[in-house]
Amino acid sequence: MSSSSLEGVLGHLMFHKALIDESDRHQKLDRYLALAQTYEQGELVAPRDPVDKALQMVFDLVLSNNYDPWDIDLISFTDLYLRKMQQSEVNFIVAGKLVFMAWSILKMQSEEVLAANDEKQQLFCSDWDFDAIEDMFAADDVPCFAADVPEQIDLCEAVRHQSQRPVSLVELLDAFEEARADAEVAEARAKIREQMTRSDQKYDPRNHSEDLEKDVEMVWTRIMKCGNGPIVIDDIFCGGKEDRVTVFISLLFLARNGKIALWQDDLPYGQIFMEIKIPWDIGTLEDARAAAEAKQAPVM
Amino acid sequence: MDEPLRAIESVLFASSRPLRMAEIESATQLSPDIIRRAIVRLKKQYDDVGSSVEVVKIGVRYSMQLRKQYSNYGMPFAEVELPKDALKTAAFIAYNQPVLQSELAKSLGSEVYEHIKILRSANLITAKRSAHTFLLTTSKHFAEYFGIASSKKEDIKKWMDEQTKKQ
Amino acid sequence: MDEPLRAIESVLFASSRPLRMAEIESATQLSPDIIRRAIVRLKKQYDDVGSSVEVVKIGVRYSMQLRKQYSNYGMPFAEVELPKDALKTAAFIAYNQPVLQSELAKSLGSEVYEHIKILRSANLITAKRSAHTFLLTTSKHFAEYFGIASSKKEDIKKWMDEQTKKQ
Repeated sequence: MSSSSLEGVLGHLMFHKALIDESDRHQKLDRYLALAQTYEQGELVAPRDPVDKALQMVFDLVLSNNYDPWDIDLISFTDLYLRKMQQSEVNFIVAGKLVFMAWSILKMQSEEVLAANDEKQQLFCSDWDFDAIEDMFAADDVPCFAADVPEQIDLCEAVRHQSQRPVSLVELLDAFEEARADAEVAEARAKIREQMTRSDQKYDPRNHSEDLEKDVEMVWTRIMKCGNGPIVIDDIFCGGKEDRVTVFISLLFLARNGKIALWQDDLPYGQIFMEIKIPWDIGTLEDARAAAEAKQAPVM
Repeated sequence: MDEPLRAIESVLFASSRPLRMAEIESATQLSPDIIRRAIVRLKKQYDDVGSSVEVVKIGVRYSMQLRKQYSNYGMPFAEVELPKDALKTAAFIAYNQPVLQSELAKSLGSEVYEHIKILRSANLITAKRSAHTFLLTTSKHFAEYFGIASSKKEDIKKWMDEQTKKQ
Repeated sequence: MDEPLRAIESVLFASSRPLRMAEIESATQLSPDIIRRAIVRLKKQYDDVGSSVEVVKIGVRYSMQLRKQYSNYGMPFAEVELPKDALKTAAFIAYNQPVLQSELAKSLGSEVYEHIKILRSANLITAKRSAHTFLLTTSKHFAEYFGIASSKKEDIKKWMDEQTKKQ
């Protein structure tokens, strides 16, 4: 990967950033820039976010194949991208959306360059500025070609005869092999679709959210019983595998809502701890109540 | 220079399929009468020099093609007259016949409708109405076309199995 | 009957692309020397009758194609893949090559990016990276596709000038 291709990509992103005013697009482009800059800083850590991961793959391909960011050959790019995607564990839906997103971002240039030429504005000036962008906005009166071009230069294809022949045996058999393979794929797809329809029927999102609410409530009650300070999550489990899964998912939910903190000191198999984050007095802790009652009770 | 003759030669040379009079008319802007007479002269010219190319009338269509004794030379450079995808569909029908058109579309995708149209016009399959769809089988011409000794469906299937094993 | 000449005529007639000597050799089982001499005679034969078809050498390949002044007649039946706009861009590149992609876009508008993609995938132009853009030239295939005898850029320009004058 050459540094000039990285510069090209960064410059390209900056160029688009300079052109837009919607805040939503701004955020997107900032995200792309941040990702692209990790290449410059050499901090290549595989992102956890599936979208970032897929994005990183795009940049990887663009940079390692020296694509011109102004002119991505989408046919070869998509082909490479899909091949790479199959090798990595990338969410297919995200990746599919991303191919589309990358396409629309990178294809914008034609309209925008046109519009920019009409307006003749000095669009931006930054460290990322480079020749190609300057060229794009060069004044119209600068002659582009020294060459003189006759008005009606016209090319027309050579016309040749194309004989036709019947299909040969081998061709028929090859076709049959391919048809059989296609039908097998279609059959497998139909089966999966059927299975998904069946599981969709079982799945009722309302039941699911009601279940989750109940689970979280139950786990919260268990947490409350454990009192203040760090708690080993083993203390919250009481039952078999299913209970552990229910508890763990509820803990993730509570952590996401900011009610508890979850951490693990020794990766990857160490003990997981948690701690209640909300002010202590909100909780109705049975142990605390019990302690208070114990205080009030006459000393035997 | 015989302009009508050259215009017609150009049109017939460029086309890979035989052309109807109306097509030649619209491409050359000549009258049918002039076209007919020019074609006779064109044919004679190719015959007289003993060319491997001949000008022929096939049914109501006109064509420039290789004479039978030279057609083998041209084979390696000729293009297959059926699109590859349509051929795939033909093979599938041959192996699984009789096949319902609707079932075929479920197995191979909706593009089979286009293929069926091509295969029917090439006379390679026959379609019989069956409820809301068609029941597809190979035609007699299918066996002739591929040089299969029998046109019975069991024989075609057997033959395909044998050939696949041979490959 | 001049068998070698007829065999070569068959092969050139059947093929929609110019053929290398080795291809003609393998299809006709004739020696290069015999082929070369027969092609000269074949060419003369077509020229002598004033046919709209000509036998030409394009670079190292041989082809039978319509003479330029007749290609208009044949065009509607020929299988040509390029949109007219892309052809214009191709003509511009061919005439001014080597051309920077960014300059081309400035001269002809941003739709050239689409044309360049089409022309590259048809293997008609080559693009070499040059700073932040590409330097575009015609490929060897370009001359074959348009039936130009040489693939040198000066010869292509000269040929284009001649064609423009003829119009």
